[in-house]
Amino acid sequence: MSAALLPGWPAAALVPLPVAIPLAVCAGLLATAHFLPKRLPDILAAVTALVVSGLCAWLAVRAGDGTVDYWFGGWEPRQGVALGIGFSVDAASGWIAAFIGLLYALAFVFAWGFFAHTHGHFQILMLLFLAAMVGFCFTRDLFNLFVWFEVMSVAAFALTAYHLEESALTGALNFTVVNSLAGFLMLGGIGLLYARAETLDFAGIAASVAHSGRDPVVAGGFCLVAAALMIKAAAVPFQFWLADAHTVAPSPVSVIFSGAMVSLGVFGLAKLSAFVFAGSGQIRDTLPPLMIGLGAVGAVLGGWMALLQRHLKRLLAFSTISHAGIMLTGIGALSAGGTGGLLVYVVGHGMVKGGLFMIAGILLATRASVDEISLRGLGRGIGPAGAAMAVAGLLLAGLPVGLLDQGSRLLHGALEGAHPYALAANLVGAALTGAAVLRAAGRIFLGLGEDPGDEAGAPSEEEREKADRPLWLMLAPCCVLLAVDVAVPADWVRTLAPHAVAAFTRQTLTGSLHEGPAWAAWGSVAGALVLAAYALFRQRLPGAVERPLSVGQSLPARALEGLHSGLIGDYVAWLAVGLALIAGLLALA
Amino acid sequence: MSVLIPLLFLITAVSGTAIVLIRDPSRQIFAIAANGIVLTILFTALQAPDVALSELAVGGAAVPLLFLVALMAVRAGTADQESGGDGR
Amino acid sequence: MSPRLRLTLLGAALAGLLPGAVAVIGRLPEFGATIAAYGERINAIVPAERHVANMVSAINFDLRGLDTLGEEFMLLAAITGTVVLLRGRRGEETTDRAMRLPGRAILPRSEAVVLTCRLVGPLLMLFGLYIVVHATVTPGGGFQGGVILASGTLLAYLGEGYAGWRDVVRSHWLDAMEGGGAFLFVLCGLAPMLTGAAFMQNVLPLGTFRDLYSGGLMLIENAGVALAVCGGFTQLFLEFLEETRESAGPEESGEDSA
Amino acid sequence: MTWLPYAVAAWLFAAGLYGLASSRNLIHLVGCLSVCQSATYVLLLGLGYRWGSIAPIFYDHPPGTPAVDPVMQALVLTDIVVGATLTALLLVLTVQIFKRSGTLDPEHLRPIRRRGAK
Repeated sequence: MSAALLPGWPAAALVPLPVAIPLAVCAGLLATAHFLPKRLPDILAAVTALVVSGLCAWLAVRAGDGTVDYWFGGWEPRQGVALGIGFSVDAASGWIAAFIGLLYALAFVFAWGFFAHTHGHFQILMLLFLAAMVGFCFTRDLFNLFVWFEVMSVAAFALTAYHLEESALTGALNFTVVNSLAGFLMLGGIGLLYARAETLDFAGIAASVAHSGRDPVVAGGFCLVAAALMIKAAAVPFQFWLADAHTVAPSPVSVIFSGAMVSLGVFGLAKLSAFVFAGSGQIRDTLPPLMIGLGAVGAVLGGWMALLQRHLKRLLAFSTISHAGIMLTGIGALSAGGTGGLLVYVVGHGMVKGGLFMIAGILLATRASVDEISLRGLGRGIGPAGAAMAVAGLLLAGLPVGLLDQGSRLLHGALEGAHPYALAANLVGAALTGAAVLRAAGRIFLGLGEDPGDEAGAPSEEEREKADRPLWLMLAPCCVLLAVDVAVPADWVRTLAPHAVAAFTRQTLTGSLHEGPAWAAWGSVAGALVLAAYALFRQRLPGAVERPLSVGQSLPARALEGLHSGLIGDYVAWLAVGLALIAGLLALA
Repeated sequence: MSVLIPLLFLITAVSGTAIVLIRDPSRQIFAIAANGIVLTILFTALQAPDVALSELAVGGAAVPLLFLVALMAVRAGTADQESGGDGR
Repeated sequence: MSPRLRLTLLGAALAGLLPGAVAVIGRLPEFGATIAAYGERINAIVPAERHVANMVSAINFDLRGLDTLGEEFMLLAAITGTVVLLRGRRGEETTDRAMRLPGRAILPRSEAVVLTCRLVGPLLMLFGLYIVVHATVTPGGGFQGGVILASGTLLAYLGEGYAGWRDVVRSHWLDAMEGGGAFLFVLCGLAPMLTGAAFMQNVLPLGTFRDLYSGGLMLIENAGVALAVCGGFTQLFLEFLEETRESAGPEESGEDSA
Repeated sequence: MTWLPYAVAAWLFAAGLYGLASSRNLIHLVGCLSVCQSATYVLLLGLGYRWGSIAPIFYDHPPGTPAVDPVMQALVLTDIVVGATLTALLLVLTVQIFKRSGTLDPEHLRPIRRRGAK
């Protein structure tokens, strides 16, 4: 649409703006915030995010079947060798960046006035976070990717601890230590790849990787970089930090964390494995067992853990682990359908999960709690939020409408033949997380489920956020997210996806992408409904049926909860285990 | 040079290990500052004067200072607690 | 997990990684034998194209200027975060009382300390300034110089005492300095776009090789970085030192920080 | 000798991980994280060095003299900034954690507690 309005403009000239504008606004805010009126940072931040979103969407349209390339400082490649840093915008990266911009704009609206007396510091950190994410999506330089990765992390660390409770601080500390290690691993991997490829440009590295055959240095570089991105993407066994950080962060920040940051880890991994490392046979052989194995385990484990929670934000955090696992299986499928499904899924999941965290924030603000059991029946006065939560729960479970469903159908199609177990794990994960959300919605807004099951023993903590915003102002962005997820025309996505995937992976591709069976979606929705109904109406079942079920559920539950100990030392040990796992699979491939 | 550089690498390994092994934070600060200086010398020997200068400013001065202040803040808190001050 | 189990797990994982590490190290280019083509190319072409002697500065401010922009804002994020996290509870008000540890004698600052600081402080700042302006010809640049300048202001703290320092250094001026420096840097990226050039393209006259005024746009970017880093690090030191003060009144509760 | 810098880098990273896993004091833990980071400095600068080359500053030597890799140095410069920012943020978190909970022992801290366990 905007392409028609501005036909003559060279698209390439605007590539740096989605990164530069938020940076300029946040530097300006910092310099002058002391003197600005109170509401201005809010307005400025929301408008900036919208402008970024619009620019990215326009770039995505202009990228079309190819890419829009841009070389910073005018350092064009000479004799095919890159000298400076380049951005390369393909349709998929552009649309994902546009979605991220929209998510930020809505998060700013949601947080309206919430952080008013902090001299715009909240907005400054969020805008930096936004700029880093857009840079991360667009860059075609490995070290530049690392820089944006780190800016993203540093902004996220500070935002997590914003509440300054003991729990928030400890969660932020675990998050910081684990993600700093991710940064160091990534830098180490960059060093190894640079030693072999002698360049930092994606295309240059890809060419060198394709020539080098079975080379331990390339494999080592991949191992370190992949581990770093999998830490960000909260893949098992690197997932521990996520539950801590997302639980304690302020809800507008959790919207961004779950909606965009985690999925960007998967996005980065997909880009690198499809573009940079595609030429290495060893890595191609490693990806299916690694990504499908860890992704499937993550999908089920995260879903199960979600079902065991009573702290609403922690429940949603575990469901994000589950959905990140589902996305990872898309990388492991090694097909255009898998990649396409994953990219659509990133956007759909971000919208639904962002909406859900907003509902948690609404409960925090209006009912001063996020504890599912103590909130039982208290949601009756805010029915629209309950309806939104139920819709979001059904969408998470796989209700066949909207972007999220289109993403899952593509993923199912890619997994159907060769990896039936991964398909099953995806369905189970979706059903479990959907069931957890539906159970919470039923309990909070309908007052059902007076006899809580295992979730009663789960950790929880009292928390509240300021109740200074009208309900509609908080509910509107949530509804916009869900509405966009449902309303994006399916045919448009269906025709766009094959071209976008071809440009994303820099490969040529013909035909449309294969979609999975229709029964799959209904199966996971039915599973979610049954599970949620069991959790809410368990006391009505005869004891002979109910008792063995709940015992069988409790034992693994306690063990899983014990694993997520919250101790930083444990997380570091698991990180080393995960690294060894990747290295082992690479050695065997 | 061909003896100096390997030697410096080994000293770096030792001074880094020392940071891990010295478990008392008030003594660890000295190990951190020493490691900063050792890295500075190593970087100079590796023909990286720019990096050496930043490491000297950051690793040899700014970072140990931040550690020192953090330690002082914690000590002040401990003293508060012992004297029944506002610490919890 | 018990600490012993955890260390066993870690040990097993590291032992599993060992053969991989050995294989990688065995196949890495021999130490000191050769350098990458990218670096070699930059050494070959940049002195002539950008008239600067210091290749590292040329990479930081020209070829890979975007990385430095990101790095600058990473610093800004960290310092903003530090301010948010430290101020959350104590608010923005400042106390001019020095911290007192019960049982520790209060020593007046000795004449020698004051004198040394008054002498060394300005010298250090002069040195920092030297490092900043010589970015394109000798080692150093905005970042290193900025940190040294910030240390110079810290010496004023040692020499003049807390109250005197707080008088000189105002927090929102530092914010303005930090934000302004970063803004200048972004502007150096955006301004060339108005002339039709690329983001951060070096459109200014390049000056003469080995001269103080060489590198064109790099000099302005360098000044921006120096300003931002100096403001940022001074802010960082200030907020940290504030932590060692005794709070003036009863502390407000953490709830208000949201 | 040819492998020494890389082995030192791997050793430093492993030592840092051991410190992180076994630390009983958060300030000590932050120090251990900086050891992990110094591993990356050593690796990158080790990869960028060449015997008999000058620093990549053509002030005293004319352009064209063999010099070491400036790219790695620029990367390490960024890395040092990352290190400083992380250290500052972590120390702030540590100080605040101590103020809230009165302990610096990571074994006694939980991001979220079981009901009634406090």
